Order: sequence, then structure tokens, then C-alpha cells
Amino acid sequence: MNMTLRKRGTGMRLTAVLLAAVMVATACGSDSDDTSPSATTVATETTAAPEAPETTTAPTTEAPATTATPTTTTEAPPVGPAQGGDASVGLEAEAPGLRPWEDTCSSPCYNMMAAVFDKLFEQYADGSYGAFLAESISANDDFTVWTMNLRPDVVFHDGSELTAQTIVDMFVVHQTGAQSAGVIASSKLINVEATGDLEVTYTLSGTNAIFVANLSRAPIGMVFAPSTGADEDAVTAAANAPIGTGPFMVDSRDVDNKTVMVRNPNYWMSDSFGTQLPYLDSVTFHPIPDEGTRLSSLASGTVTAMQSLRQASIRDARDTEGLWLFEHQGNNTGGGMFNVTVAPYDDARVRKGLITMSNQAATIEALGGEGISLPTTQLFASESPFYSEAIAAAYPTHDMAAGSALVQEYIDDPDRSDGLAVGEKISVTLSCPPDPTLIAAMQVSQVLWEASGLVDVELTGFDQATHIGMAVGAADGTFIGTHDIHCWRWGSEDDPAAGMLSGFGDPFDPSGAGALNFSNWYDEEAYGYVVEATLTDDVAERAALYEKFGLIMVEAMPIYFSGGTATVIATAEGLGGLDSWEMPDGEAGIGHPSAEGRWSQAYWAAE
Amino acid sequence: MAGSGKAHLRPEGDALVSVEDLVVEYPVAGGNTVKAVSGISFDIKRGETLGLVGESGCGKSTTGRALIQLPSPTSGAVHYNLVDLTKLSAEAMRRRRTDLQMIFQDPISSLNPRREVGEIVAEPLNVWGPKNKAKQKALVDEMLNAVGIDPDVARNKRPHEFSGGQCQRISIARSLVLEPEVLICDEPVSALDVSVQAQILNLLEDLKKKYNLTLIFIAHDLAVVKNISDRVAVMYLGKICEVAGSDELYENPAHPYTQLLLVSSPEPDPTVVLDRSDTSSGELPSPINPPSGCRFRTRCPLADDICSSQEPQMQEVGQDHFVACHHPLIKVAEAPAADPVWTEA
Amino acid sequence: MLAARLVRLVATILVVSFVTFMMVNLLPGDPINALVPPEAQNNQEFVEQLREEFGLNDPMMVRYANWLGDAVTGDLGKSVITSQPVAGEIWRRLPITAELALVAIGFSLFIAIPLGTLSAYKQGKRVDQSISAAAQVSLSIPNFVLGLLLIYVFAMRLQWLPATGWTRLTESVSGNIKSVILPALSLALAEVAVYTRVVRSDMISTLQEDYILSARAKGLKDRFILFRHALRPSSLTLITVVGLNVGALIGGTVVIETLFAIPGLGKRLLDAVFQRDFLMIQGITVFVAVVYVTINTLVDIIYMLVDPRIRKKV
Amino acid sequence: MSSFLPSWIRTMFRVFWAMPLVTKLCTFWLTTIILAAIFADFIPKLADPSYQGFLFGTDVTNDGQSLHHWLGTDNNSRDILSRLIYGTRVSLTVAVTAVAFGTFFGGLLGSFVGYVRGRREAAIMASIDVILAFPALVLLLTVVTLLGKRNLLVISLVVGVLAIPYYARVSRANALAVSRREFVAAARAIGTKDRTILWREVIPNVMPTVLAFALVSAAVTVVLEGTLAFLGLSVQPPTPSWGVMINAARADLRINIWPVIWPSLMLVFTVYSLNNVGDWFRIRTAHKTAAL
Amino acid sequence: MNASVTVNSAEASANTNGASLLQVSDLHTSFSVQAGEVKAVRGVSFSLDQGKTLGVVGESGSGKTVLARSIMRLNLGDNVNTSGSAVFEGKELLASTMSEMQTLWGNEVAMVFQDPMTSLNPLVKVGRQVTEHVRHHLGASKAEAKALAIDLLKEVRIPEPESRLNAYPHELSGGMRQRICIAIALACEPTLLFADEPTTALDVTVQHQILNLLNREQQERHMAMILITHDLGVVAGRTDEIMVMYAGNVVEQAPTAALFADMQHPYTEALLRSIPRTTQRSHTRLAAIAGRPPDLIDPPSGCAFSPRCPYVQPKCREETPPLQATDNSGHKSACWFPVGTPENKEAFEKNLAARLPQTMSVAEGAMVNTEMLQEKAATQEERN
Repeated sequence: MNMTLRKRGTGMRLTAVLLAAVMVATACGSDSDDTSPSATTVATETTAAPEAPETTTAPTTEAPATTATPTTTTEAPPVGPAQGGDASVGLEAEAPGLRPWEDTCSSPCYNMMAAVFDKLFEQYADGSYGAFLAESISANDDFTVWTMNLRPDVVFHDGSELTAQTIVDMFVVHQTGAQSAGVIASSKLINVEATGDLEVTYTLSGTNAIFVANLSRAPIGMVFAPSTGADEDAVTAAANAPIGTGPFMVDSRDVDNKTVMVRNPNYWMSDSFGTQLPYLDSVTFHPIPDEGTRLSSLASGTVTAMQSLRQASIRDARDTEGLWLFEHQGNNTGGGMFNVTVAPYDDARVRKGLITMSNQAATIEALGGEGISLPTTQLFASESPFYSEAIAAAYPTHDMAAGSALVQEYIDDPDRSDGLAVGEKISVTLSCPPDPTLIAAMQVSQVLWEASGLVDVELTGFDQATHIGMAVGAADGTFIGTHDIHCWRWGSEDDPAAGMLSGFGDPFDPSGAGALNFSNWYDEEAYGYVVEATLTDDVAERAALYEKFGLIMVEAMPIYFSGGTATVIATAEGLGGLDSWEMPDGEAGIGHPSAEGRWSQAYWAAE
Repeated sequence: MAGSGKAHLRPEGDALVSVEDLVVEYPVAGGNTVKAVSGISFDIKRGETLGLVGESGCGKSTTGRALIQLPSPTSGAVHYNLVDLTKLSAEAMRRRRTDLQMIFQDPISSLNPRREVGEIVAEPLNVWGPKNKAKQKALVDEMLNAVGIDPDVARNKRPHEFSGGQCQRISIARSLVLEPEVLICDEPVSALDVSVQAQILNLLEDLKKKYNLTLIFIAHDLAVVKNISDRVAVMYLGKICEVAGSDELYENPAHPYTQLLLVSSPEPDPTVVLDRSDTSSGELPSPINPPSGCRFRTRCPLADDICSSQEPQMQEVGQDHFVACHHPLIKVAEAPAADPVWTEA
Repeated sequence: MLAARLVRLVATILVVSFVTFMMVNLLPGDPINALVPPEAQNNQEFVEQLREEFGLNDPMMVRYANWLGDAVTGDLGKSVITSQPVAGEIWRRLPITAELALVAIGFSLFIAIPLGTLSAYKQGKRVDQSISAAAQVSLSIPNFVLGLLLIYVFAMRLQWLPATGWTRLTESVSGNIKSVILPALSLALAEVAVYTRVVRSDMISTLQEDYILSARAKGLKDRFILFRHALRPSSLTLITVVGLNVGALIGGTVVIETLFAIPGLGKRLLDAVFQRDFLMIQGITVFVAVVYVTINTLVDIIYMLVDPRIRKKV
Repeated sequence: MSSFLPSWIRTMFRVFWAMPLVTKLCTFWLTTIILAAIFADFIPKLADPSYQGFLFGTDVTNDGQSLHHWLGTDNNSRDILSRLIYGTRVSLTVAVTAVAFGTFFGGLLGSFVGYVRGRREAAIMASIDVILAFPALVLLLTVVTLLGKRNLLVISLVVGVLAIPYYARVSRANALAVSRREFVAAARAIGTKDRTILWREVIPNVMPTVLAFALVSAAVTVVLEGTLAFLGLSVQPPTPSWGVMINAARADLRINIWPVIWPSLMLVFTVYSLNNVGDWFRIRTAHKTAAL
Repeated sequence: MNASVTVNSAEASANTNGASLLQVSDLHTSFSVQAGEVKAVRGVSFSLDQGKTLGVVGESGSGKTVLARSIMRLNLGDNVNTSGSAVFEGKELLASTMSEMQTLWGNEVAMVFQDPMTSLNPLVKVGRQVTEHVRHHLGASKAEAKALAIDLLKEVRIPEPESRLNAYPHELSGGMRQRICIAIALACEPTLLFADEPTTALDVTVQHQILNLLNREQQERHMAMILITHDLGVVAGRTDEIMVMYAGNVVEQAPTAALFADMQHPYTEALLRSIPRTTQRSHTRLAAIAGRPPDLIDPPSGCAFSPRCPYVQPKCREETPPLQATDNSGHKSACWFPVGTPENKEAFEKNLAARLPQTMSVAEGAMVNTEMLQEKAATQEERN
């Protein structure tokens, strides 16, 4: 993980408190066990986590060269941050609703949900899973029955208590939830039972070694008050007045304008110094979709923090006086996909040729992110336990001649799939969501491809919803989409299993296993490795399986990468703690991937 | 009056145009109906000039337009050459238009500002006449000459380059190029200066002779109407009050309204003794809700009960002199002979 | 008359609602795609259930009839995306857009009427030429460019006003005023130009009327003539233009609300279209149509109040 | 000079000399950009609007003005000047198409109903009310999304269709006034067919006013294209339009303001010129009509 | 509102000694337009005594309305140039400031306009229109003004004056409106009233009533009135003196009876002869005036009427005849060959012999269209 605290102009005025907090965060990353101050935390019994630290230790500071990570060591002061202060956060989009099981949510929305709800499990800085609202979990041998214990004495905002029955009640709601139903299906969950006051037993229909990952995702991992599911009206109301156990309670919500949250005085968690969380009295979220005005709002003091997933905004934020920047670039990577059922993309030579002609460095520059984000070659960043050097080596690098040769080969092929005469140029269509930086990046590909003299390129723009509508295949396999080449954002810090199952399954499978396989590329052998990876919790084993899959895919090239996605949370000077939040056991949490801030442990540094 | 009746109509066959019980009404905002013309009858002999005179709002222009079905009257008949124009189909009426032509009050507005004079005058020919350009040009030139416009000078000019009088000449040329039988002149001189007015009146007289026209001359100026007409019908609020030969009417007005008009008409002669009586009640009632009985009774010094209850009918008060009044200013002649003798007007 | 107007109003709204319904249904992309997470889209049963729940499986005419039946009772359905009632969403956002539009109109009239009057009074003079030139320049600046400029100057440089967001009147009056100024100005400037021109040209023709001459011949002061005699007859076109501009203004608020992150109706409509939130599109569109038709009916009434000649006819 | 030049050119010169200085300049500006739009293809290859020098190591992104690139380069290191010139083509095509659409359909429709009146008028004006009551944005988004393509033709057509009601209203009001003139009654009196009257008497008299309106509405259209671009709904990049250029350069506003400034200036100059010339034309038409 | 004014101060001071209420000397007014200078009034002088009525007669374009507005300083626009002198009650109007004029307007000098439909503000109630200047000039209270308004409306014979005050102009008929306009003009008891074609827009019966009303008020109030009209019939019985204007000049001026009894100027004569009368037999051939009114931007040299005059002689085309008295009765005319003189007769014979079109038309009763002939002659000249 690549966590960076950037300060500009005022870095020297950082207080000791802040320095200490940063220390904790970095230290935890490398050595999780020693510094754990929490005696109350029971180590999780899940087997997914333990080995992870070994493979991913010491997040190499591959951050842009100017990063000045303060490294003054072990002068942790006796007290942590103090309570008090307010924050207002500019988000790049409004949440459609604040119901984890129901509402479509992306990173700006998770900023809000995470403030209201606690998840059963959270990720450590290294990406492994640790208990959060749960205390522990264990599975049987074939990973079909999981027994979880909940943290005692946790109360919801409305005063009701968290019990095993709460989780059972939640399952009723989950089964009809637009978001949760999918997770239930892919996690093979079929039954939830209260086997004690605080003990819950999950029954699965088949082996799922990474079930904890599912419980750490918002749709079924976030815990909401049982009263929510009482009737339809309550469910509807919960969209804007959610009730969780989280650090903040929704005070008022004016959709598209602001959502005001105030401190939950009964929050169960305290920091390692014993200060009850959260530090802030209130946090207000403002959706400000326009990148420029969001940064202007921060610069002019209209808000005290903002998040962004655009390199250009990071660049501009770095140039703005008086801001603290919390940057992150994890497994998120930009890229795209070919619809391999449509000529000429059905020929691997064309796909590989086009990718070889592409230039990641230039694309990153066009996105405004020179020196901000890095080229990528696969779904995983180099720090990920699943990262493969072999795939990285196999992924084509920018080479006009080699790329042209591949396309030329196709063009000269008398059996070329697009039915055109030998020697005629191929025509391709590339589409991205209509965002200025993505459009700039598209045009780089276009010029490079056309520079070969072998390709005619048409650019179009579709927002994500339209694209999904065009690309989603009918379950009976009669329809495989009308799309051509489309921009996509790949990867996340979550466990890769779920996404890969539906994303690379057989699109023609009547059961709909590969409905989300928008590229329509299916390789039986490769997919076999993906399925196999859900049967074990051994990370190395899984990494090896994903590598095998990846090596097949890098030959077929149904998808491509255009560079990592850098993200940032920028704050007004003095508002910190976003990268240093802790798990209940005192170890460092995963930070803020995709600019999802955990506002429970953000604080104003004392003057 | 102003009343109804057809006593003044002449035997069928004598008249080139005869109008019977013409009614024109049109709706206005608020669900009301303007009763512009309420059952009038009159006739015109071939070669005759009929003057329609009355104050604004009396329905004289509406009557003129109703004659050529622009728009068609609400009810009543308009016979032209024994054909009832109101019964013709739109297309058949359109074909008839060549025989009945009209000239309008505002000479400038009645010419399309964006077209050249040559085109304007040739337009009727484009619709009906020879399509041959040379023939058209010859006809247009002849007609422009006849109205006193030099075709060589005027042909390629646009209306705004001409004075009002000249525009009226052009518009007369246009209306005559199809050699109509009847020319309806709707206030053709009221927008012109007095010095030009005389030119146009003279021109109309000349053209009438030259082309053997039958004229219907609509105007509010009594002197102008008298000058050009053989027979004059006085209108008031959608009705005809009095019909007579023009000299007879002006010498012996039988209807109080006619007399009022004559008295009010300014004479350029300081020796004429003016009626200085202060009549302030003299205002035209609304055509939406006209008075009962005789429509003039609200302003008539002679009005009594019968005037409000009964509508006066046309009766003969002198030779070819008819009036619709309960109290005509000249004695009613003996009951008209069964077979009246008509004099050439 | 009133009945006829009402019939026409209802007919217009019906047609608008039907056309919207049709168009929204023609849009490529299924709202379900936006609603269901990728992982769940292969769960046919689940998708079907959702389709059924939102009535997406009925024929279009049936769906329209159902919608219309509910709409008459004030129920405009639920957003497919947020499952919030559409009517509630509209009512919640209406005050914001309405305030924005009203303040923008107010701003522009407040500036345009005196300016247009002055310009007409000094027709051909340097003052008139300057005002006309300024009006043309301000008409030439797109409102989003102006908005960016205003944010830069007043929010970033001077820090007098907030760059984004909205404070409701019920929360804080001063906050509300602060948050309305910049967006309303961005909307108003072009309107100022249009209205100034309208007032000027109407005023010029009014000043040529005989009754202005006769008012002067009565010895009245110029200022009195301008404001007590000339202004009212010169405002008739203005009233019509303002009424017609309400439609354009709602279009304009889409951009301005997006730029200034204001939770108004325009922004919601834009989002709804992008999200295929068809009941939301439907609801807002019909609502906007109702507002538009109502305002133009109001304009007619104001017309009547201003011009007694029309009052008589109706 | 007069003898060997065709009369319409002489008329144009005469009209041009009669303009006030500012209007002359505006006309000059409009002529220049129209020529630029027509001959955009002939600008030197070096200034290819889609040439991204940085890909081939010759140029820098977001560069300021230089001898090579008079107005600098944008975020894709393309020459701003040549993109402006190409953008002229888009903005003017949208404006011209919309104006042509509006003038033709709206003008004819309005003239027609203004002349025939009656039920047809009521029906057509009612449907125009419906279009006006309909949020234009919804129509635009729907059509653009429905067609899937955002090329010049689609954008121009949509904007054109949206313009029709306004033209129809303007031309109807004028046709009403023209139809009341006596030359129309005179034409009917000579038995001219309604269609002929419409084409020969009414429309020629309505059109000058509609054309004056068209110039001003062209200005509105140019701004509208910019607004659409701001919402990401105008022509598809890499085709440059001024609005698209402003929108694309907005992301890099803080490091290079010129790619925003130049197209904004083009927009402002052009809109100003269209308004100015339109006003002049309108006043001139009004004077002429009043004189008649 | 900002016409340029040049005051002929020498004459102005000379004339202040006269006892006349209004003394106008050598008044010129022109309008600058693109095509040139429109010379609307070209040197008009006259005087008017208290309680007298002066009729100003002329066709459109003769300058009669401009003359009235120039005296009142009511011409609008930047393009108006007025010079000469107009002394009212010893005060030089052309040298007065606008605010001085504003105190005179409506107060001392009032005006009734041609069209009562347009000269009342359609959006303002009648009551306010009648009283606003009363309150302004006389400082009357609202109630006083209202009482005065009711009196005035009674005076001008408007029935139910109280309720009419609340009416809008469109609710009244044309005659009523003109009565209101007269009431407005009379409200401050002016000493001079301009009536600019006050009845042209009205029907003949109403015209008669309005003229009677104006006459009566003028006599009762001993007010001076200038009645402007194109209709000789209107002024015939109702004025003390008549001034005939043609192309910005006064061509003949005389006491009313004298004018009609002995027309001296060919234009006056032609004008009268071209008007049809109810006393003439039907189909009486009218003596139309040949040609059309002159172009005021480039008026003909010499006598402006010369191109249309049947008696025209070379002298007429070269020298402008002065307006001069022919006898002691105050009858003045501007003609080298006044009608009724032997010189006139001789000129006519000469022209007849030369077959001058306008002369022929008079002689032959206008069988030939003179306008056409003239136009042809003009084109001929142009070609040469």
C-alpha cells in the first residue's frame, strides 16, 4: 500500500501529535503485532489474514519522488489527538442513499456510510482482514459453515443493542436488497442463524474460503439497526436517516447539498490512548461534482476537505497553498476492454497490436497525472500479495513497430474476421465516460493507433450506466452486447475472488455465471483457476492460481491497462488522521483506498 | 332607421348585382357577437355607381367585402348576374373573382412592399390571364398608362418609391387588368390629400366610362360620395336608412340621420350658417348590442315609443327615394304604384 | 375563458407527460442496470423480481396509465435509483430552484428596467451606446464561463462568498443570501442584457406615442412621464419575455446548479437522465411543464392587470 | 468599379458602407471566421488540430505561446490556433443548421398559421406550447443518448429542432400583422390561391424579420453549444468546438489558463458580432417596414 | 427633446413691443435625416391676439403641425433645428429652457392632438390624466383636482363625469376621448390653445360636435386658438383668420371671410376647387391639382407651387414671392401673379397657348392625366 502524507508549505508546523500518529501508521504497516496496545481485542481466527503480512510487508515508498515521509521515530507522546472540531468534506458525488444493502455506492458514498455504519470486518493496512464489529470468526474444514462472535455492549444510534438476532434480521433484509442480494449469491450464503446471544452461524451452499472478505464489504458487512427492516416505509426512510452503530449519527440530510453528521456519544471504540472516538464533533458531507469547483471550495474555505480520483486534481491540489494531501494508489487501475465477439476485436492480434501501440506514460500525462500515478500491467499493484512479476514481464510495452506488425498481420490475413479486403484499414470504436481527463486520455490512444496508418478510430462517450446497458449480456447467450472498446476501472483492495468469478465467467452460460463478463472473453482453463482460488485460503496458493489465469489472459488480451488510478483526500491545514486510523486491536487500518476517508479517527491537530 | 325592407329593390334582371338580407356577424372575445351588418338589401344596375355612405362602424366596408365573399356573409344572398355568390363553392367563387374587383383604403398597404410594380399589376394575370410574358407586359403597360402611370418608369420600382396617389393608381390598375365588370371601391380616397383625392375621383370616373364599369363606392365623406355616385345608400349601424339618387338625397334628406350627416358635414364656405346646437349625446351605440327597433333612435331628436318597439321598413317617399323611418322628414308619397316607373339614374 | 385555459393547461401537461414517458422508455439502457450491482445482474430471478416491483414488465401504455392514475393523486412514484418518492424530492428541491430563479429574475429586472429606461431616454447618446454595448457583451458571456469567473474572484480570491453549496432559508437567512448571490448573478447577467434591450426598444416606441407627447404638452416632468406614463406600456413585451424565459431559466439552472453544487431541480433532472431514473425524469419534466404553463397563464393575468384593454376582452 | 461588378456584390458593398464602425468590424469578424471555417482544411499540416506533438517527442503539453504555436498548445499538446479554426467550423455549423432549421420549419410554420388562422393555428400553436413547456434538456439528452452518437449532425439537428418553436412564434406574430395588410386582401380579391398568397405575399414580408431574429438566435445557439459541451453533451472529441475546448481545458485550468481563454474569447467575439449585426439588421428592417 | 434652437434675437426684441399674445417671426424648422435636411417650416411669421382664432390650413407635409410643435418646442429628437423667434406674452419661447417650457406647457399653452385614440395613455385612468398636471402646475390637492376634473368633464359635456374619471380611455368612444383631451387642455385655463387636426380622426357628426365645443370654450374663456387642419371646410365658419401653408411657407393669409371671397394664391384657389361639395351636382368634374407636393429636402426653386401652378411663369421658378399685403384688409399672399389680377389672366393665356399640362388640365377639366405627363417630362429632362 502506498500511503503518503504530503504537506506543502506548512509541513514544519506539524505538531508532535500528528507526527506520532503518522509514525504509528507506518510502523503498524511493517510490524503489526508488537505495537498493538489493545488488550481487549481477540485475535481473529480467520486464516485469511496471518500470512498476508509476510508477503506484503514494508510498503515500499514508491510514491512520487518528492514525498517527504517524516521518519523521526518512537517519540510517541503520551496522549493522542483531542476531541473537538468540525469537518466539512467535498465529495465528488452524492450517495443515492445510505443503505449499504440497497443503494449503489462508490467511494464518495462510502465516506458517509463508513461514518454511520461499522463493518463486521475491516482490512488491515496490509490488506488482510481483521475483526471490527465482530470479535472473531472461525470456519469448518471445508469452509461451508462459519461461526462468528459479535462485540458485546454495542448500541445503535437509536439505543437498541447489537445481538446475534440483529444479524439474522439483517439477513431478511439482505435477501431483497439490490446490493446485498448479489453478494449473498456470489458468497454462496444460504442461511444465518443466531446460535447464542452474540454468536451467529452462517451456512453456505458450497466452499467459500474467503467468506470473511464478503463480510467486510458494505452490502452485508455493514450492520444496521433491526428497526430499519420493520416495514417498507422504514426501509425507505433509512436511505436518508440510516441507523448504525458507527461513530457519527446523521443529524440532517439534504440530498445533493449536505449531510450533517454529529458525534455518536455512545460509540464503542476508543483510540489507543483511551480517548473515545470519534475526535470530531461533526462532519458534514457536500457533494460537489465539478472537480474544479470542489478544489476551489476547499481553497476558499467553503469546505475543509475534499476527495478526488482524478490525477489532475491531485496535481492542482499539490500546487495549492495551505493544504494537506493524503494520496493513495492501490490496486485501482484505469484501462479498458475489448468486446471479443465483435470483429476485428475477436482477433487477438488486433487486441494485442492496439495495446502494444498504446503508451501508458503518455496517457498518464494526458490525464494530468505525470509523476502522480504509475503504469500498471495487471489487476494488482506491485505491493499486492497477488502481484505477478511474470505477468508484468509478459504485458506488452509501448512499441509502435511491434504493434503495427501485429495489426498488419491481421490486415494481410485473407481470412480476416471483419470481412474486409486484404490491406484495408481496420475500424475501431473507443468509448469512455464523458470526463475531460478520460477524453484527453482517449485521444492519446486514438492518435497513436491512427499514426500506424492501419487503424481508423472513432471515439464516443457513454456514461457508465449506458455502457452497462449496452454491454450486459442476456443470460441465454443470445445477446452479447453492442459495445466495442470501452474504458473501465479495474481492481480494488478487496479480495479479488468475487469480482473475477463474475467478470471472467462464460458469458454464454445460461446460468448467468459470466453475465458481467463484458469483454465476453472466456477461457475454460483460465476460468478453472479462478474457481479453484475460492476453495483455499492459502494466499500463496491463490496467488499462483491468479498468476496462471493472468498469464493466459495476457496472451489473449481481452482487457488492457492505461495506468494506475491515484486518489487523494485533501484537507485544510491541520485536519489529519485520515491515513492513520486503527483497528480495535490498535493496529493500522487500511487507510483510505479510493479516497474513502474514515472520518471517525480524523482530527484537528492542536495548534 | 334604420330599418329593413326591400321596397327599394328594383325588378330582378335590371340589377347586375343585388344583395338581399345580407347579414354579417363575427364573434369577438368574451363570447359576444359583433352585428356588423344586419339584413341589408340593395341592388346595382349595370353601369351604375352606388355610393355607400355612413360613419365608421356602420358596416359599409364589411358589406363591400361580403359582396366578394371576403369573408362570406353570415346569411343573405349576393346575386351577381343572377348567380348567388354565397352558394358557390370556394373554387367557383375564386373563379368569379375576375368579375368583381376591389380597391382598398390604404393605397400603400394594399401593395406588397417587396414586389415590383410590374409584378404587382401582372399578378392577376399570373392567376387567370395569359401566362405569356410578352402579352402580360403589353396588358400591364396598357393598364398602367390608363391609370396615368408611365410603365417604363414604374415597372421595376417598388411601391415605396411612389406617393399615395400613385399607389392608388397602381392598385386600380391591378384591379382592372382582368377587366372586371364590378369594381368595389372601399374608401379609395380617404387616405389621400385633398389635391390628390380629386385626381383619383376623376380617374375613376374616366375609367368607369372607358371600361364600362359598375362601381360600388364606399366612403364616409358625403361630398365625395355625392360627386361620384348615381345612387346613394346611407348606412347606420349595420342597416340602410335611406336610398335615393344622389342629387335627390342631398337636396331632400328624408331620414333624420341623413340630415344630421349633412348638417355636420363641413362646407368650405364661411357664409353657410353653422348649426351650433350642442348635441353631446351623439355617439354610436355598440354593434355588439344594438338598440331595439330603429337603431338610430338613441340619437334621433324625433324618436318616440314606436321607434324603440318597431323596426321601420323601407318606404318610398319620392321618386326612387326610399327611407326606413317612422318619422321621415318628407311626407310619405302615396302608396307606391304596383308597377313603379324607374328612371335612369 | 378560464375553463378553456384550464383545458389547454391540462392537455399540455398530458401531452408532455406522455411524450416524456415515451422518450424515457426509448432510452437505451435499463434502469435495472443502474440499480443492480454487477454481481447481482446474473441473478435472473432477483432481477425479474425487481423488474416486477418497479412495474417494468408491463406494456408501456399500461405503465403510463398506472402512472397517470397515481399522479392525479399526487403520487409521482418512487425513484428507481434512490427509491425515494419523486413528489417529495420535487417539493424538497423546489424552494431552491425557485429561489434561484426568482432572485435571478429579480436581479435582472432590478438592473434592466432602470437601465433600459435610461437607455431609451438617452437614445443615441453616449450613455445609450455604452449601455447597449455592455448589454451585448454580457449577452456574449456563457453563464458557465461567468460562473467560473465569479467563483474565482469572489470565492477564491476575495473569499467573500461560498464557492459551492446551499444554505436553506430556514437554516440561516444570511447564509442563504450568501449562497444565492453568485449562482443567481451567473444566471442573471445574460437576462439583464435581454431585458434591458426589451425595455429599451419598447420604451423607445412608447416614447414616440402621441400620449407621451401630450403628457409633455401638459408640462409634466420627464422623470414623471418616464416612470408613470411610459413604463407600464413599455413593460408588456418584458412580461411576455420573462414568462417565456422561465423555461430557459430552468435549463440554465441545470448548468449553474451543477457548477455551484446546488441541490436544485435542474441538477436532479440531469442526474436522473444520466441514471435512467425514469420516474424521476417523468416527475420533474411534468412538474416543470406545469410550472411553465402556470407561469405563462400568470403572465397573461399580469398582462390583464397591466393593460386594461386586454382585461376587457377576457 | 460599379460597372463590371454584379449588382448584388455592389449592394453588399453599399450595405457594408452604411454600417456603423463597430458593426463593420463585427461583420468583418464574422466574415473572417466563416472563411476560416470553410478553409480550415487548408491550414498547414504542422498545425494539424489533432497532432499531439508530445507523443512523438516534438512538443510540450500545456505550453504557452511560441513562434511555432502562436496561441500555445493544450493538454494533448495540440496547437490551439488550429483547433480554434476547426472549432469555428463546428460552432458555425451548429449555428447555421439551427438557424436554417428554425428559419425554414419555424418560419414556414409560423407564417402558415399566422396566415390561415383558425383551427390549424390553434392546433399548431398548442403543440408549440407543448414543446416550449418541455424541458429542452430532456429532449436533448434523450435524443443524444438515443442516437448514441454525438456527431455534428445530431447536435445540429437537435439544437435546430429546439429552435423551431421560437421561430414559429416570431414568424406567426409577423404573419398575423402582414396578413392584416390590404395587399393580402387584394391578392385574395383577385382570386389568388392561398398557397400562392402564402409564398408570394406573406412569407417574403415575414422573412426579413425572421432573418433578423435568426442572427440573434445564432448567437444564442453558439452559446448553447458551449453549454452542451460543458455538460459533456456536445460533439465528440477529438473534433474541436469552442465549447468542447473550454470544457476539456477546464481540468488543467490551474496550470494553463490559455486553452480556456482563447476559445472563450472566440465565443464572446462571435456572439457579440452576431448580436451586433443582428441588431443592426433588425433595426434596418424595422425602419424599412415602418417606412412602407 | 433636445432640438437645437437658434433665436433671431434682433427680431425677437423688436417684436416684444407688440401687444400680440403670440408673435412668430421668420420661423424655420428642419430635420436632419440621412438623405439630407428636411425643410419642414421655411420662414413663417404671424401674430395672434388674445381671444382670436387662427386657422392653419395645408395638406400633409405643408409644415402646419411642425410649425405648431416648433412654437411649443415639442419637436422630439436630436435632428431638429429651429431658428427664428416665437414670443409668447413677451417671452421668447425659443430661448427658454426646458424647465421654463414645462411650466408653460399645459399651464399657459395647451394642445389638443389629432387622434384621441392615441393621445390618451391607454393604461392610465382618465381621472389621473385630467388632473395630474393640474396638481403639478397649480399645486392642487387630490380632492381639489378631482372636483376640478368633474367640473371640466361637465363643461365638455361628458355625462356621468364622476364615473368616467375611473374609466380607462378604451372604455370611451372617440368623441368622448377627444372631449377628455379638450378637458385636459383646458384644465389650467391656458391663454393659448393649439388644436392640431382635432377632428380628423373622428366621424363627421362627432367632428361637428367637437368643433362646436372648441369654439364655445374658446369664446367663453377668451382664449387664443390655433386650429390646424387640412380641411378648408373645418376652418371656414370657425376662425377669425386663416393661414394657408404650402411646402413650409405661408402662401396666403387673410381674415376668413376675405379669404373665401377673394382667393389670391393659385394654390388656395386650386385647393378649394378640387374639393367636392355636397352643394355641387353629382358627377361635377373636379379641378384636380396637377402633380404632387414637393420634396422638402430639395424644394423647387422660386415659388414652391410653381411646378403645379397653372399660371406659372419663368419668374415664379426663379424668385420666391414674398408674403405681402395686397390691400389694407390684412389680406396677404405670396404670388407674383395673384388670382384675379390681369397679370394672372395673361399668364394663364400664355400657358394655355404653350399647352402646359397643368394649365390644360384646368382648362379641359383634367381629361389628360397631368401627373403622367409631368413624370414623363421629368424623366426626359433627366435623360438630357
